[in-house]
This record gives sequence, structure tokens and C-alpha cells, in this order.
Amino acid sequence: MIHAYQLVVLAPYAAALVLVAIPGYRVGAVLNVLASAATLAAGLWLMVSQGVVGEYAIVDEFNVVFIVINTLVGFTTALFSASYIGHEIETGRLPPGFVRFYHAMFQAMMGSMNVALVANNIGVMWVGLELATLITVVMVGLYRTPQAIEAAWKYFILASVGISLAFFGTILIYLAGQPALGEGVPAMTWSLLQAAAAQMDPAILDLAFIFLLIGYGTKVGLAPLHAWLPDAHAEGPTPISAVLSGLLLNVALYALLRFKMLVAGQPAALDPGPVMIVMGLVSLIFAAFMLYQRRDIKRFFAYSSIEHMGLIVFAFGMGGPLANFAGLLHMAMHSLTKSGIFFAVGHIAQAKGTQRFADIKGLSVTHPRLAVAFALAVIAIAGLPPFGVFTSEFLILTTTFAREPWLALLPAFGLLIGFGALLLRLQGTIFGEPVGPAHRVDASSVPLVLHLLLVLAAGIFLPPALVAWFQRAAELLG
Amino acid sequence: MPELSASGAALGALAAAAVFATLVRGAALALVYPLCAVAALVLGAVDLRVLLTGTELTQQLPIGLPTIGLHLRLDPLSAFFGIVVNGGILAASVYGMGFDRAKELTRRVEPLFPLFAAAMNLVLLADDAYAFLFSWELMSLASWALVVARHADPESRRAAHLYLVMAAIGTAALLFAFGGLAGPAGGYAFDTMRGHPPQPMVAALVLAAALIGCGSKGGLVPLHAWLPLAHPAAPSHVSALMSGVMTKVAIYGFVRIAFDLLGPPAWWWALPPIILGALTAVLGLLYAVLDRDLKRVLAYSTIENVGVIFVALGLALAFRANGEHEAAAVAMAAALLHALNHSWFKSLLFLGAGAVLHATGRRDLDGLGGLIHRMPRTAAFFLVGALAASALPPLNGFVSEWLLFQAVIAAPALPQAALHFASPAIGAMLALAAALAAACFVRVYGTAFLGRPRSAEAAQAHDVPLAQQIAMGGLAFLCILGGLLGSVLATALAPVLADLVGGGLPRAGSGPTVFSLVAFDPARSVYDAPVIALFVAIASLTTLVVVHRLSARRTRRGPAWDCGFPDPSPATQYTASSFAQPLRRVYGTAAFAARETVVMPPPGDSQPARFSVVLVDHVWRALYAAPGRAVLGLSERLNALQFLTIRRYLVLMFAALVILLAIAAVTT
Amino acid sequence: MTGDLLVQFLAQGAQMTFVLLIAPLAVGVVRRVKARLMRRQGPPLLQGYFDLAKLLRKESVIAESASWLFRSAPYLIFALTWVAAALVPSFASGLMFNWAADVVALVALLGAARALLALAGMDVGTSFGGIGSSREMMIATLAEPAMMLIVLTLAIAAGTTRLAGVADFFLAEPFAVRVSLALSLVALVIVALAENARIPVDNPVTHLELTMVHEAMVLEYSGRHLALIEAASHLKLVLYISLLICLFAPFGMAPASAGVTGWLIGLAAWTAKLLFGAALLGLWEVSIAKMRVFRLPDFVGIAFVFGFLAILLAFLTRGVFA
Amino acid sequence: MNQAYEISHLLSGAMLVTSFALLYQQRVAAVLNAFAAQSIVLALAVAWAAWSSNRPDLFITALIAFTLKGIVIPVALRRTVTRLGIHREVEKVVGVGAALLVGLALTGLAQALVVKVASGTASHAREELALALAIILLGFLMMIVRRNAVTQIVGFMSMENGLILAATGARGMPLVVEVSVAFSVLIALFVFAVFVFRIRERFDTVDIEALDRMRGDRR
Repeated sequence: MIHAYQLVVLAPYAAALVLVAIPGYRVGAVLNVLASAATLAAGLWLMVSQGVVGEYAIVDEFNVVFIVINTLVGFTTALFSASYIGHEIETGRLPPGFVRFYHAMFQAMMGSMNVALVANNIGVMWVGLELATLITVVMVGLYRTPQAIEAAWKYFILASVGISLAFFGTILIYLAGQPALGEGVPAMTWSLLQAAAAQMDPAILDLAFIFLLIGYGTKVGLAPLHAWLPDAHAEGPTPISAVLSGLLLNVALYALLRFKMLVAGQPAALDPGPVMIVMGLVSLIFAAFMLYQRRDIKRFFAYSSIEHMGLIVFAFGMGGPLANFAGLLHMAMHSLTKSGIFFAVGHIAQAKGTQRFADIKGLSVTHPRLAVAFALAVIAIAGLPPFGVFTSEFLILTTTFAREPWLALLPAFGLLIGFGALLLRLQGTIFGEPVGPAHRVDASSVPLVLHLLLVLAAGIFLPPALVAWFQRAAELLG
Repeated sequence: MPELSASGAALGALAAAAVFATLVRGAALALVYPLCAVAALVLGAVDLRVLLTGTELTQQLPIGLPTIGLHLRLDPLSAFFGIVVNGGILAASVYGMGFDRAKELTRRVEPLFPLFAAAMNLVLLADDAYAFLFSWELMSLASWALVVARHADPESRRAAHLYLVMAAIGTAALLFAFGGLAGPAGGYAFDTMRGHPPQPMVAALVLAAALIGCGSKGGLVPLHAWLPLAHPAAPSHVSALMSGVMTKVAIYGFVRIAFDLLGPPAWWWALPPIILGALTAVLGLLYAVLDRDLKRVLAYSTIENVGVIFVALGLALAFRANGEHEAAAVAMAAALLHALNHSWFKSLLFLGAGAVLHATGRRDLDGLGGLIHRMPRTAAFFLVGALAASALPPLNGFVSEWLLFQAVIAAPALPQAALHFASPAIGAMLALAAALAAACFVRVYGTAFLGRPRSAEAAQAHDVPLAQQIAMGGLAFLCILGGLLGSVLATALAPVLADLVGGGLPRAGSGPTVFSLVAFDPARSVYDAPVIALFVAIASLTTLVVVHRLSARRTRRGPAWDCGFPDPSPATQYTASSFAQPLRRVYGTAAFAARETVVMPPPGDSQPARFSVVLVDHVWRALYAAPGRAVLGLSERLNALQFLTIRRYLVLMFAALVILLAIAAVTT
Repeated sequence: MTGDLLVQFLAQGAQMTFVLLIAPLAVGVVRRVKARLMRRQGPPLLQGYFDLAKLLRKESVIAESASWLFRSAPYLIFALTWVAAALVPSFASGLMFNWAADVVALVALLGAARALLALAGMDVGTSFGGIGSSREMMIATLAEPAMMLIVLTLAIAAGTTRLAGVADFFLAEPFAVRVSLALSLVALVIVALAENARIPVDNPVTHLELTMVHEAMVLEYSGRHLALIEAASHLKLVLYISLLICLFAPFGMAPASAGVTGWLIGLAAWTAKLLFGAALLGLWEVSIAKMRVFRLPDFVGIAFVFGFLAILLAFLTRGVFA
Repeated sequence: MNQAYEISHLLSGAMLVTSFALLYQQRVAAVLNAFAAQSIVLALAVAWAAWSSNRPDLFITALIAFTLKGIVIPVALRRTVTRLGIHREVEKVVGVGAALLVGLALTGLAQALVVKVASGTASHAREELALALAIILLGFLMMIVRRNAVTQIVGFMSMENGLILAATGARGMPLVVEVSVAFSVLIALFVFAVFVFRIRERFDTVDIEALDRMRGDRR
């Protein structure tokens, strides 16, 4: 009897193998969607099926949250790219030969991320995450324009260094666990490690966490390790930008959090909280200021992703049931909203034939529906009701103020700075006299609407089951 | 409970109207405003019932914030403000019915108007922090979209941007306030907060946050700068809502936090609202009296009234902290009544301004004039509003001012020296504000409606459709009625006052007549509007009769005398700017470093002399322009980090790593 | 009881008529005193009445550009001022309708009259009307804060804002908080000068365009309308003088309990004090010169300063800082 | 056993020395030689570990280290250097002296960090760890004090040598082999990229005009 988590991992890889063999674009797209749907189904099945703690795989409330988001956004993105890539081929930005490659890579990437998520072995987790990273590197370079290649190159270098550091951290964890758990696989099994955390050597744990923070933090996009992120988002195909912001950052964050739980298990070790708070705030405020100088719409939202990752890391750094709950919620909301925004941006780029703010004006005159959708998405990410991001930011700020009144000023400051920039760009794009061409948009708007509806629903009503589930995950985080 | 379900139905109707207006187009849209009007009527009726019976309705729904759900509560306080809000909405909706759908822009207004209305009602119903801020932000968002409805105009875009950013700052402050009230445990329901008032230190922070949060929405100096830009930018009936009603929702927020949730006050809590409020009152009118844009003048006068209300609230806090419940009741009654009265006359004035804008297409006072001949009804209604806004008896504006002065006069009885020194200063500033208000509205009315038309548009003006006249007429009637029956309104406040300050005004009939408004006790201060009005009426009628008996009834129309050399051109009239000149000379130099420069042509040269005035808005310079520049400058600096070489990025990474390692090395 | 009520009613009516009737005389006294001091014959004491009668008889010319507001304003202004004047306790403190309005309301009533006058001044759309209105309103913004301070002092002293109450208080103990009272007396005098458009704030007899304030506003009025406005200004003068009397020299005023005889005494005392005050005003007006409009803030500022000092001293005497 | 530890310790020490040699070298060719030396020492160390703690699978790692990083890549890179005509003097950011001093400081830091590790864990593991950490940091340093793509790659590879050393030092750690293979692939990609995208002087000069358009946002 095959278990859901195996499906979550195997389905994408199998699909990847099949897709490599399929030349036609349309069939490939359909298959891609179907495979993603299957994965999503498996992910949802995980929600209901009881948890697993095996030698190599683990499924608990904590990573189910991530798996479901992952498979869900993966599915919608596949849906979106099915129509989007078609347009790219027509306009000739993408040679048809690449599409087969693109679909296979997409599935492989999804599979690798799921591997990292279900892995109970920190080595396997590392492998999955790095595999996913390297695949996205290739995807970013897909258009083979000099810009794309340089973005991919930058991404490649920084990611590789991150990979090495993260691996060293993993080795250190093994070393720390070895005395308690003995040599071999047990000392790399996360569940066992966490159980034995109290007996581990605090000094090694400190060392390990630092290397893991820098290593995986590079992929989370924390400043000052963020450099690859904006260009990778701006130059890759839009579906990949959506996946990067919506998923890869989350998976890296997931790994980081697993290790935070581990280190937190050893009271003698350095408290990861303050470190995460500092890095989170730095990323949040830095990214907020960077928003003002952006002229490329995708790079703009990439920085906004850095900003929100900073906020999430800050929340987890604060810790405690409320802050962790808020952090998880914000993470989920950000994935949905930000990938939705990138869908909308894809539409806009197709409608105006450019990614430059200077050439995108007066959308509400030329493309009213698109303008409304985009406006709603930006409003959502700006943390305004009735969307779910408001809920999480409400919780984060209130609980921070209740615990550390003066500390709370910093995230609020960052968010306000970012808000100003978001609003400025929003008004600039949808209002005023339209300029430039106004093409028909033929990418499907279903994914965008779906995401918006989900975020809206979350802002108004979170099902109690979902809430309880988030709460248990928050408790696991301690 | 039927009332709440009625309100719920009405809110649902508003939501439905919003959705309807987004989906359909064409003639069917004409249904939106009537729907809003009906909904406002229902909501207002429920509020009225709750206020009069002094009951309290509560409801919990399993939506909203996870784990605590949505708490709704309609107590006398929110019911009172509900009456304020829905009165304004009703008037604005009726006014909206008069719009010519062919000409005016409606596609960007009609979907949002009901949303705005619903959000404001929801703020009042909310009984937990999440619901409150949720609807609060929704309110800002809807009004933002309405402000930017004329999106092609860059000015309104800038106004909208500033507005929503300031709103966000205010919301952040309120988040802090509620965070402090809820505590680390996260007791976000208002009942939980009432149960556990915070520590003094936290309470002080909460109060400051609440003052910033609600002040920025209400236009408290120095957080006011967005208001005179945003309110006028919206369509006039929306301006009426924003200025007349939304500012009251801000007041409600402050009252709810400071008087209900925050527990027993310390006396010094009173100082910030009193001082800021008095500054706001005077400064707001100084802005108003020097401005030349009709709608902006009204917006500035809104700032002044908000300041007055905050002064009253501060006094109420002071009295309550000292256990003087009657005095607290007087101050609180002044605040609440002024909120109500202001919502009436300010909505009226903005609707009137809208009528003028509609008739002439102009907002600049110096381009108007003589409208009293062209649009007599609007002129009459506007006159009522203007006199009410200048706090002149027997209109409603004066009732609340009178109560407020009574409260100020009672302030020296307080034990704290700081409040002693404050009381005369506050009294003087309020009196100055009242006098300036009179000057301001004489100026507005005199230049816009009296005299001779200064532009072709003004000369061609025509009165507005019936619906809009009805809206204005109704409000004007309310202004007069509220002026005469202020005491009745004051007695209706009894449950609210009892809840908030544990005291009340002397019960009705304790005065010489049923309608006499009494502060403290009849021997101390009484204001009896009906009697005075009666006297004035009798006196003027007798005068009329007598004079017409005695005098030659002959009347001749002739050219204006004007000291013997009348000039036919309307340009020779006093304009708004020339009217402001004495006030500018007296106050402007101090407040705005006003400088006048006159360039005289050399003798024998026939070219005209040039006169120009420079005003400096210090608040804007220091608190808005400077930070804006700072943010942009800093972002430009940081932007260098976007253009580093990969090696430099690696250096950053390496530095981060080494620093963390070093920290780990030194910490034991 | 009903008879008593009737008497009360009559008394109130009597006060209204008295103030109305005596107003032109008071003005006449002022003019006469001034003329005498300037070694002129001067107009007869009753000139005020003659002027009003003449104006009533003349037809009134109304500018084409004038609106209904221009025509109805004089009646309202006159009525408002008249009622206000009637509300100030003159010969008796306990009159029936004194309670209807306290000082605050009284000041506001005069404010309403002023606003209407200013509006009327702008209605025709001439340059002079505008000058008058704007300056009038500016002066008001200077005077009202000072007035508020005076009211505050009295309230601190007497514990009420009802004029009758204050009068009773000072009748009862004539030497309460002396110093601050003296200060606020000065302040009130200055305010009164400003409000009544007397020298040095304004010159009631000038028609030199650029120095006019009050006269500029009413420039377009003629005939019966002008008569009403003149009468109103006379009433206002009486109002302020009797306000000063009632607050600072209430002696002789009939207390609330007094009967008709007491009223008669009070009436005599009040009339005497009123005319004396008018004479003093005349003396004052010849002894100083009119100020430039923009020197006014300094002059009225004195009232503000004195009013503020008065309050602080009132605090001291009440020992609130102890 | 003890002497087994002595030898592995000796070899790791030798690797650290080669790392300093890398920092010290001026010319590309010499850098490549030093790197080759380091890789070969690594191969020896891994082989010794494989033999002493009889884990034959580690021999694969050793073999990879020897063939790929000891011989193939240095040769290939030398080819590239000559083909791309990179001038022989490597553009440096900080002087050799300074670089060496910083390197010493980093080694000290590594020591300071590992000293805090409780001696409860096998002491040889501690020593290996300290050396590996130092080697990794030096490799990173190498990447950022040189402006030349090839030397930067070398820096990365020596970092990765440190990783392998640490991995083999961690007794009985699974996946070491797989990981070493994975890293070899990574490095192969690096070199491949250097060939394909004509990365001449630095990592970030794919193409000069590209620089302006891109990262651009500068319009």
C-alpha cells in the first residue's frame, strides 16, 4: 500500500521522466497540469491521512502545511504556465524545443522540493533542496538573453556557496548527534535528533546553526544574502518567478525552521531567536527601502518577497504560540498572494509588452478587469483587509507590541515604508493616462482569481480545522 | 434579537449594492443610491432605538479572527455614533440620487460608496480588535478609491497616496494600541480588554498610540496634512461623508479606547488631547481663512471642529480622573453633541459646495460670487450651514460650543496646577477659534454667494436638481432643529454619558423651561434657545410692523453708492484673498511666516503693479516634506547595493558568516 | 402668582423699552460731551432721536446687486441686539428672562448680529463693504478671546456665568477678588471700545474711506434700514455700558426679591450710571486719537493680557496653588 | 589507532598549509598547482580514513578527489587560462600579506570556536573539525580576495575540499560519497560555464553591455 507522501515525491519525478520524452507543447502542458493535479491530490490526502515518522520520511502537522501549499501553488502555476508559455512561444521569446525541457524541469523541481519537505534525514533534505535550487538556476537562464544568463550565473554562484555552507552545517549536526545516537543514519534522522537534542553539544549546535542560517538563509533571500533573488525573479519566466517567491523560499525557510526547533531543544545553545529577529528586520527594512528605486515590475515584487520573508523570519524569531501561528499564516498567505501577483504581472507584461513601470500606466482604462485583479492582489500583499495577509500582520504586530513595545516599532516602520512604495507603484500602473500598446491578454486568469479567492477567504474565515492544524504546527515550533 | 438582524440585513443590502454596482452597468445603477438610503434609514432606526432604550445588543459569529471569532456589539455609544454616521450616509445618498448619470463619473464611485458606508457602520459594531481594525482599514481603502476616482488628475493621485499612507500609519498605531490592550495572551475581544486594564506604563503607550491612530484619521494637528488634500478630491457627496462622518468614526475610536477599554484614567492623560486639540482648532481655521479653494476651506474647518471635539474629550478625561462626574458629563456631552452637529452642518456645507461645483464647475472662491441670485435655495441652505459652523445662536453649532465653554469654565476647579494654567489658555484659544470661524464663513459666503459674479460660469449658474436640494434642505432643517432642541438631544445622551463618565447632565425640566439647556445646575448656567429665538422673532416682527407703520415704505432700486464712485466691473469687489488680508497681517506672520511683496512700476509706467504673498507651512515642511525626502534619499543610497559585483555580494555573505561565528566564539 | 408673573412680564417689557428709548440719549450725551470739550456747541442731546425719525421718513435706496439678505439683515440685527441688551440686568437682577442666556450666549448673540452685518456689507459687492466686513471680523477675533478670559474670571469669582447671578454675587460681597476684578474691568472696557467701534479702534463720525470699519459696512444702507442699523449700534453701546455697570458697579440694582419700589430706585441708579458712563466715554474719545488698523492687535492685546493676569490673580486669591 | 589519528591529523594539517599556499600564490598557474596539491593530499586523507576505519566506499571519494580535482580540472583550467589569454598576474583585492594575516585570524577563529566543544566528543573529531573549518573559511576568503574567475573557482573548490575532509572526519557519516559526487558535478558545471559563457576576468562580466542593461534598473 503506497503512502501519500511517496506519491507526493514520486508523481512529479515520474511525470518529469515522461515529459522529457514528449515533444509537443500542448500535450506536455496538459500532462504537466495533470501531474501537478495528481501531486496536489496526494498533498491533500496527506492532510487527512495520519502522520508518518520513518527512517527517511516524516509527515507531521508542521511540514504538511508546507507540502499542501507547495503542491497547491505548483498546480496553479502549472495551470498558469500552460497558457503563458504558449504565448511566449508565439512571441518567439522561447524556442519550442525548450518547452519539453521546461516542463520536465518544472516537475523535477516540484519533486525535489517535496523531497526536501518530507525528508526525515537531514542529508536527504539537503540534497532535495539543493537539487531544486540548481534546477531553478537552469530555469532562470531559460531565455538565454545576456541578462537571463547573468542572473542565472549570479544565482548559481551564490547558491553554490550557500549549498556548501549548509552542507557543513549538516555535517556539524551529525557530529553533534553522533555521541548520543551513534554512527550512521540515526544521527542524521531528524526525529531522533530532535529527541536527543538535550544531550547534544551546545557549542557544535551553535556552529551548525550559524552555517545552516547562512546557507539556507541564502535561499530564503535574507539580506545581505539576497543578491541573487531580484535578478532571478526578474529575468526568469514568470511562472518560475511565481514558484521561486511562492515555494522555494518557503522550502528553504522550512529547513531553517526544522533546525531552529532542533537547536531550541538544547537550552545551553545560543538562542536562535534574536539572530533570526535581527536578520529578519534587516531584510524587511532594507527591502522596503529598495522598493522605491525599482523600475522593473518583477524585480519590484521580488524585493517585496524579501521584505515579507524578513517579516516571517522575524515572527518565528519572536517565537511563542501566537507569533509562530502568525508566521505560518503569513507564510501561507504570502505564497498564495505573491504567486498570484506574479500571475497578474505576467498578464500585464503580455498586455503592455514590457516589464518597465515607466511603460505601464492607466491599466484601469485599457484593461479594467486586469487592473482590478492586480489592484486587489497588491492591496492584499500590502496587508490591507479583507485579505489574509492583514490577519497575519495584525497578529504579528499586536503580539510583538504586547511583548516588546519598542521592538514592535521596527517591523511597523519597515512595513509602512514598503506600503508607501507598493501604493505608489499601484497607483502609477493602474491610474493615469494609458501609454504604449495595449495587447489582448490570453493567459488564463483562473489561477490568479483562485489565489485571490483563497486569500480573501482566509482573511474573512479560516476553517477551525485549518486553524487547529496551524496551531499544532506552531506548538511544534515552540 | 431583531434589531441586530435588521442591521445585518441593512449591511447585507449595502454589500449587495456594492457587488451589484460592480457587475451591472447602465440604468440599473440608478438603484444603488436609493438602496443605500434605505439601508441607512434601517441602521439609523436601530441605532436610535438602542440609544433611547439604553439597551445593549451583542452577537458573536464564527468568522473573523481565528480562535476568538467575530464579536459584534451595539451599545448606546456606538448607537449614538451610528446615528451620526447613518444620518450623513442618508443625506449623501439622497444627494447622489440627483446625479446626472450621463455626465458625472459614476462607474468608479457607485460600487465603492455602499462599501464605504458599510465599513463605517461595521467599525461601530465591532467588539473585538480584529473586527474593528478590519472594518477601519476597509473604510480607509474604500474612501481611498473614492478619492482617486478622478484618477486622470495627478493632484488627486498624490492626495490619495498621501491619504492612504497616513491611514496606514494610523492603523499601525491602532494595532499597537490594541496590542497593548490585548496583552501577550492575545485577548483581542473588547470584553477581555475591559476585564484586564493594562499597567500604567502600557496604558500611557496605548493612549499615545490611540491619539496618533484616531488623530491621524480625524485630522489632528500635526497629522492633518492629508485631509485638506483628500477630502476635497473626492466627489462632493463623498467629501461630505469623509469630512462630516468619517472623522466622527475616528472620534468614536478614541472615545472607545480612552473611556471604555483603557480603564480608569490618570489626570495627565487629559493634557495631550487638550493641547493638541486646541492647537488644531486654531491652526485649522488659520489655514481655512487663508485658503481660496471652497472645498479645501471646508476641509480645514473640519480639522478645527475635530480639534474642538478633542479638547472636550480631554476635559472629560480630566474631570473623570478627578471624580467630577457632572463636569465630565458636561464635557463629554459637548464632545458628542459637537460630533453630531458638525456632521450635520459640515455635510450640508460640502453638499452645498458640490452644488456650486456642479453649477459653475469652479471651486476657487475668487471665481464665484452672486450665486444667491442664481441659485437661491442652495444659497439659503448654505447660509444656515455657514452660520451653524460659525457657532452662532440659535443654530446647532452653538449648543455644543456653549456646553464646551461651560466645561472650560469649570476646569479651574480641578486640583492640578497644570490644568489651571491650561484652562484660560484653552478658553481663549477656543474663543479665538469661534471668532475665526465666523470670519472664515462670512468670507466664504460673502465671496461665493453674495456680491456680483466674478466669472461667466458664476453668472450662468443654475440651481441643482430637486433630490440634491432635498438633501441640503433636510440637513439645514436639522441644523435649526438641533439648535433649538439641543437640550432634548443632550437628554437623549444620558445612557452614553452614564456608561462613559458615570455622570449625567441635569435631567430635562430642571431648568426654567423644558427646553432650557442646563449645565451643572440652573442657578449656574442656562441657555434657552427656544426662548431667545422666540424673543428675537417677536422683536424682529414687531420692528417690521412698527417700522412699516412709521416709515415711508418707499423703496428705490439704484446703482450702488460706493462713496460716490461706483465701478461696474465686478473685479473691484473685495475678493476672498483681500478679505483675508487683515487676518493674514495679524495672524499669518506668526503662524505661516507670511510675507507680502509689492512690485510697483516706476512712475509714468502704465503696467500694473504686482502683489504677491508667500506663506510657509512649517508643519508640512518639517513632518511631511523632510521625511519624504529622507526616505527617497536613503533608498537611493541603499540602491547602490543593487549594482554590486558578485564578488562583493560574496564579501557580504562572508562578513555575515564571520560576524556570526565571532559572536558564537565570544559568547559562552 | 399669576399677578406676580404679570408684573414680572411687565418689568421685562419695561426693561426692553427702557434700553430702547434711552439708547439715542446715551449717544447724544457722548456726542455732546465731546463737542463741549472741543469748545463746540455740539448737537442737542436729543439729536439721536431726530436722526432716527428723519431716516425713517426717507425712502431707502437699494443697490441693484443687493439680495434679500441685504434687506432683511437690518431687522434681524436690530432684533438680536435689542434682545441681547434686554438680557443684561439693568435696574433689577432677578428679571424674568435674564436666565435665558448667560454671558457666553450673550456674546454669541452679538456675534450673530455682527456676522449678519458683515454679510450685508458684502452683499452689494462693493470694495468698501468688503473692507468694513473683513476688518470688523478681524477685530472680533481679537476681542473675543479677551472677552472669554473676562467671563472666566467672573465665573471663578462668582461661580456662575449668569449675569444676574454675578450681579447678585457682587451685590452680596462687593469686594470679592478686588485686584483681578479691576484688571478685568480694564479688559472689558477695551473690549467694549473695540466692539462698539469707538475711538481708538474706529471713528464713528469719520467717512474717510480707508479708516472706516463700521461705517464702511453700512455704506450702502439708507432710509429705514439705516435707521435700524443706527438704532442697533446705539443699543449695543447701552448694552456694554450696562454690562460694565452690572458687573462692576451693581450697587443700587434691585435684588431678585425686590418689589416695584426697589425697581424704581434701581432704574434711577442705572440711568444715572449709564449717562455717567456715556460722559466718560466722550471724555475718553477726545483725549486720544484713532489708531491705524494694524496697531489694533497691540491695543486689544492689552485687554487679553489684563484678562489673563486677572485669572491668574483669581487663582491666587482662591489659593488654588497653595 | 592513535597513530592512525596522527596520520590523518598530519594530512589535514598539510591541507591547511596548502590553503595558505593558495592564498600566497600570485600567478594563475601556481594557484592551480597549489590546488592540485591540496586535492591530492585530500585524496590521501580520505583514502587513509577509508583504510583505517575500513569504509571501502570512501575510496571512491578519494578516487574522485584524485582524478577529477587532482588532475583533470587543473589541467582543463590551465587550458582555459591559456586559451582565454588571462594575463598571468592575478588581480588581487588585498595584498598577499594582508590576505595571509586574515587567513591566520580565521584559523584562530576556527580554533576558538572548536575549543568550546566539550571534549566529551572524540578529540580527533574536534581537531579534524577545526582544520576543516579553517580550510573552508580560507577557501571562502580565497574567493573574495581574488578578482579572477579561475582563482575564484579554485577558492570554491578548496572550500569544497574542506567539506569533504570534514565529512570524512565525521565517523560513519552516510552519503559522503554521494555528496562528493554531487559536488564534483557542481564543479563540472562551474568549469563548463567558464568555457561556454566566456567568463573572462570576473564572475560578473558575462558581457559588458549586458551589465548596463541588466542589474540595470538604472534607466
